[in-house]
Amino acid sequence: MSDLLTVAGKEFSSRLFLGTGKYASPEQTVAAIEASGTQLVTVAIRRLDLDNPNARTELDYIDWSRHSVLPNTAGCKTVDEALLTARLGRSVTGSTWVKLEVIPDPKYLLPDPIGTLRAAEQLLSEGFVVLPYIHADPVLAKHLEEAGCATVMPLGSAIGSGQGILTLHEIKIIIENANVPVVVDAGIGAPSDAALAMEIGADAVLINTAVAKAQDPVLMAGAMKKAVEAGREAYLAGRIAAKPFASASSPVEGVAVIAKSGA
Amino acid sequence: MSDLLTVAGKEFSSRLFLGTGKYASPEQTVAAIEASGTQLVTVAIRRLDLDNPNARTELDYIDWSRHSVLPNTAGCKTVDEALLTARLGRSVTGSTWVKLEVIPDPKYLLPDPIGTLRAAEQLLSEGFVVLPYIHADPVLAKHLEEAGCATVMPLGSAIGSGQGILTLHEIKIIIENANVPVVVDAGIGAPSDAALAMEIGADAVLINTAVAKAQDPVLMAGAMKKAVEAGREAYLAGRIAAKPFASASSPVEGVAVIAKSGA
Amino acid sequence: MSDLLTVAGKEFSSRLFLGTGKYASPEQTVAAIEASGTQLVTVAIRRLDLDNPNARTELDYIDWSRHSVLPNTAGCKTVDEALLTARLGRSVTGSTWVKLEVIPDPKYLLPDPIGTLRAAEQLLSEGFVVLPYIHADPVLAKHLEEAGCATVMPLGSAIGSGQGILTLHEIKIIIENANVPVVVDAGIGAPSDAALAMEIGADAVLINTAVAKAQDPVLMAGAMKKAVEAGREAYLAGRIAAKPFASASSPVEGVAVIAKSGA
Amino acid sequence: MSDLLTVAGKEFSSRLFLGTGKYASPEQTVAAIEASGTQLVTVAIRRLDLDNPNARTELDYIDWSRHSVLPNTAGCKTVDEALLTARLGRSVTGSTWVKLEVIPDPKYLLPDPIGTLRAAEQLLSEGFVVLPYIHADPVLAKHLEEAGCATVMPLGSAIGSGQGILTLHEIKIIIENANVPVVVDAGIGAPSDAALAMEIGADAVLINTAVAKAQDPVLMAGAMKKAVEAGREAYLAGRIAAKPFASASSPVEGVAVIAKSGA
Amino acid sequence: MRLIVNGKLRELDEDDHGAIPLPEMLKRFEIDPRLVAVAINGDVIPKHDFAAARVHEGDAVEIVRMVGGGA
Amino acid sequence: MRLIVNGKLRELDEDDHGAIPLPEMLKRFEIDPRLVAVAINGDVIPKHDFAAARVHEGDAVEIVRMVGGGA
Amino acid sequence: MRLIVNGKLRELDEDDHGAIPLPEMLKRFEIDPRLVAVAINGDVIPKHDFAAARVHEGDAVEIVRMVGGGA
Amino acid sequence: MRLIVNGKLRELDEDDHGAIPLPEMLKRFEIDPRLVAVAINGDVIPKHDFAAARVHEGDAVEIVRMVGGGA
Repeated sequence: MSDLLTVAGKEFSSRLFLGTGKYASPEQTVAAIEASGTQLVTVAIRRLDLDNPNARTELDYIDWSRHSVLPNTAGCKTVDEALLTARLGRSVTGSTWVKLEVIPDPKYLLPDPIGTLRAAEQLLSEGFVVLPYIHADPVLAKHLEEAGCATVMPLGSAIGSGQGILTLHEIKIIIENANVPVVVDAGIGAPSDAALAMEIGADAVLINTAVAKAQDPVLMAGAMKKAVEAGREAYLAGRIAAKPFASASSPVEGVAVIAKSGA
Repeated sequence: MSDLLTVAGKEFSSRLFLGTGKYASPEQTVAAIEASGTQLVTVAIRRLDLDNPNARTELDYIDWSRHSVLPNTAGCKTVDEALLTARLGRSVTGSTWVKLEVIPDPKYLLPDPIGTLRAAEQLLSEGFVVLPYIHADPVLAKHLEEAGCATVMPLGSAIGSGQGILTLHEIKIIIENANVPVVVDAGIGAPSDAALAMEIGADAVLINTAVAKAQDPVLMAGAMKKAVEAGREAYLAGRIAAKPFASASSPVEGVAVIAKSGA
Repeated sequence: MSDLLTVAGKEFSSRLFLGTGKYASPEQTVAAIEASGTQLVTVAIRRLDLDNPNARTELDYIDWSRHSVLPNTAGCKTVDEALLTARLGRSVTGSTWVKLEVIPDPKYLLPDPIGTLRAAEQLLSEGFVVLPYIHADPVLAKHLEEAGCATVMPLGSAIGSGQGILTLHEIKIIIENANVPVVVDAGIGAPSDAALAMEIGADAVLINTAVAKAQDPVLMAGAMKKAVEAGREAYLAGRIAAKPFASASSPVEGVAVIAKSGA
Repeated sequence: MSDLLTVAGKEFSSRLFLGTGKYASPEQTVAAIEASGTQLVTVAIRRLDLDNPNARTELDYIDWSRHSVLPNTAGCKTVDEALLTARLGRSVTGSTWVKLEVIPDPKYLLPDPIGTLRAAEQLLSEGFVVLPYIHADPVLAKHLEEAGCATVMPLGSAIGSGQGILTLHEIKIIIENANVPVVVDAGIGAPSDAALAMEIGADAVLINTAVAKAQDPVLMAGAMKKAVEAGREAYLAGRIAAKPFASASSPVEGVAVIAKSGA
Repeated sequence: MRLIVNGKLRELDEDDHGAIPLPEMLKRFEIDPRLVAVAINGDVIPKHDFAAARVHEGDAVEIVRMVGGGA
Repeated sequence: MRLIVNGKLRELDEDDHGAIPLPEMLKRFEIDPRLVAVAINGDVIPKHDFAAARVHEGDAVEIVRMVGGGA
Repeated sequence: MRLIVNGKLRELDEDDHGAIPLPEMLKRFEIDPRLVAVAINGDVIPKHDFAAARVHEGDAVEIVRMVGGGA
Repeated sequence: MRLIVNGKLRELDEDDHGAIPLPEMLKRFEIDPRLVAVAINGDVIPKHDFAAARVHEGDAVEIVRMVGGGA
């Protein structure tokens, strides 16, 4: 079945975007990426350690011919920080794509709707392909779509919290109204969360912590791959509606009855 | 990875049990069974139509060399009806296994805890391998296990309702206490439900309506297969714990800052 | 508004039944009972301390002319223990009412459906008014009603856990089918839980830990009183149905518009 | 117990704000307001019918000496419409308070975070006391607080939908961070929803449809009054924490046991 | 001979012993014995006893097969 | 004089200065000034300025009152 | 006389019939009969039978009262 | 010459024009230009402008690379 996701003209057969943070080792990072089947991996942009400028990182182990890179602005608390990091990310990765994050709050890492829209408008004017990380606010999502963002990336719950899709209702509304791909980002803790996001019509999910911090990240990466595919296929297959009552799955008539001889 | 489920000494590599009711055609039934990868299919026992005794049914199309059969007592409202149907099922299928259902209530199809235990005890004394369908009552589950049942099959929600795992909390307790396989039966509506059941440690799930009545049953069967595998692998891989707060997946230190020339 | 609850011929204007365990002092117990407005309080039956046979307990402080007593069989793991404790309770309290609990499991304190029905049948034959504590199993509830129990008392969640009404769906079915009062027992943690139970049509709720272990038990007792009344009144008042979409509560037409002079 | 809510220097003993739309008659409106005990009622601003300029409305029946008025900008899709309606509302009511709504979307009536902040900043500069209706976005709430709004009014679910507090998690975060009163607005369908909002620490709730469209609005108004008080008192009383396990509320030791004569 | 088969009255010619062997009865209904199970007056007849089993006047006979079903 | 009042075209006799005092206009519509707010061409007229305010040919006038509403 | 009272061995002087009336036993334990229920060897003694009841060597006696409890 | 590089004060010998070509600066830090991005005083230097870019006394220089990260 050909069922490709298109973001800003680029086609993806995998609907699982994977973060590259928090793994125990570079080998584990690479193995998890392989097991996940992802075609788009996010990376952060950070200062080089001048005392150890040639230290290799997990990213040096990735086969970049098979995975597109999505630099993010994680850690940026203000619009200006996000703009600088986005521009540096474009320069170092050679990609015009950016996962835009403007996150003033350190405890829940919730994004700033005002700052995110402002930064998105500026970056779009500079030719970036902007994938903004947002609260699951349908009106904000529409503003960002109308500004020209390539996707909207509403959160399911707090980054790295693994609480799942607490914003299910709002995300359904975002999907109903969106004319760009909707990527559920943040909060996914288990395959059932990823499958649920896809079942309601999300175009993709972005996962990092749930894979990287699982006891067996590589096995979990494969599980997430299957779950995303299962959820997408269920969306295409058309699930049954939930009903308040039961409905027998065996014939109601024709059960054998006990009868004694009439003789 | 070798991860076999053993029920009454029989090994299964697939943890998805599939019902055979409600499909649109025999061809669809067979195709869905194939796509699901199931190794155990449930069947009902019903009176032969004497006016058309040789009519073929969907079951005549199944390759019984590759799928074990699990006759059920669906439709039986009393202990005596269930005993008769179980015995007839053993005779016609040649299998001593029985999915025991004693269901007095037609609206929600909820099982009778008292009648189910009584019928189970009788059938066990007759050498049956009993897999009882029960409400998610941990104490009842323990009674049935102690009586000698091969599994317990608690419901997630009403049969065919597609409401998902409304009894999540109780099923977790059943799994925590059980020394026999726990099979979540009834209520699964989508792959996310099946994955969730497996993630919390269920040994298998039984699905019928969610596949048979999907708009595309064969595609949904494949989705359920992936979801069950994803949920099982996540259980083995050890999911992250849900946390009330966020946890950054990019390094917190080293974000570039804006500074103008000090000159 | 006259809206009386009748249990076994006895009328109650308060639909809040209160337990008397776990308070910090007798004074607190009495004050909480007063604040709650309850007319039925549960008590446990325990061995007298022979070394201190005349020690007063909280119960000596209660004005028994204004509160009916409901002895329970808490702590009984078997049918025989429950029968003995019920009979002792009848002897010491002079009441034929008994809150029947047969609870083999110490961790979750979940009741035994089989043992509870058997004990209920015996106690009913001895003239007891039986109020059985049960898992929220609609078929079991019907068995107990048909056996002659005065009420059924399904659990919302584990005793003392304060998890609220996890069994909402099953309790709705019990209420739909019941011909005796349905009392939601166990699990209520906050007034919203109590109100919810009453809103779906429960006839009363039984609370102990959520009041006794609150930081201010007397204030919480009053809060529970209001919540039970609020939930009951809402049930009688007929709540609005939940809708997936919005519905403006201000007129849609007639908003003032900005228009500049046409001159 | 003196437990006053202070908004912009005005004290309220009632924490239930009531809308005045959708009632069947002026008499019902007034009776519901009385039953609710509210001290702050919202009104909409609409064009006068020039063909019937002196028609009385429900509002002519309200005793304005006992209820403060809160004009809203309901129906305004843009910042400019909201500004005009706010100014007209101030002129006609004589109150500088405004319930600010900027709602571009007619289907879910979800507020515009960008437009709401812009309108709030303008109205604050004109001396208004601004109570903005917002999505449950903690960062947006903080922006509005910092701009000088008197409260933030996050939605529980869509206006008039009666779905309850779907945004519970986000509202908890808003409350945790807020230095102004948090009023849960929209979505409350039943007393249990109102109680829950207060239990988690909301300072007040605003209700309209759940009362006005109940089968008996006056009875429901009284139920909501009790529920809001119950929730507030529970918040002050300190509810028990939810625990995954049970905790007996009767003594564990001292159950009578059966023993036959040792003679 | 009158039988109640699957809840319906059926008339069959009996043999001289006032009975009909089960295989004979199944044959008359054109039923493949391998595909069905049979209960006579509530007692299930094991397959290996089909040959020896007989139905008599007034017997209540249940003849079942397996069909698609889940729960 | 033609005005747009609450979105509808209205014809009113003007005074000799080609204008109408706001109180006069409200009087002609039989409107109690205490119960309404007025905006002329998008500008809200404070109550204390009603007496001095005038409407002119082509003005867009909004006259509102409060009605029942919640959100 | 040795009794098991509430699970503990107790020694009491018996009367000349090798038994003790229940009221006497309660009196020796300084127990107010109105506040307790009593079972002897698993059988609950109705209050109105207290006067006639007797305990004997080796009897297992349960003496209970009501205490605070919910579930 | 003193520079602030990634937030830390650094001393480098300047050339005779009181500046240092960016490639030269990177070379002194043993940094592979292909793996980093550079901003001088908040302005990101495009890769193709590295050759022409120079740092001067007091400049604030940010040198970054990509690292593992998700959100």
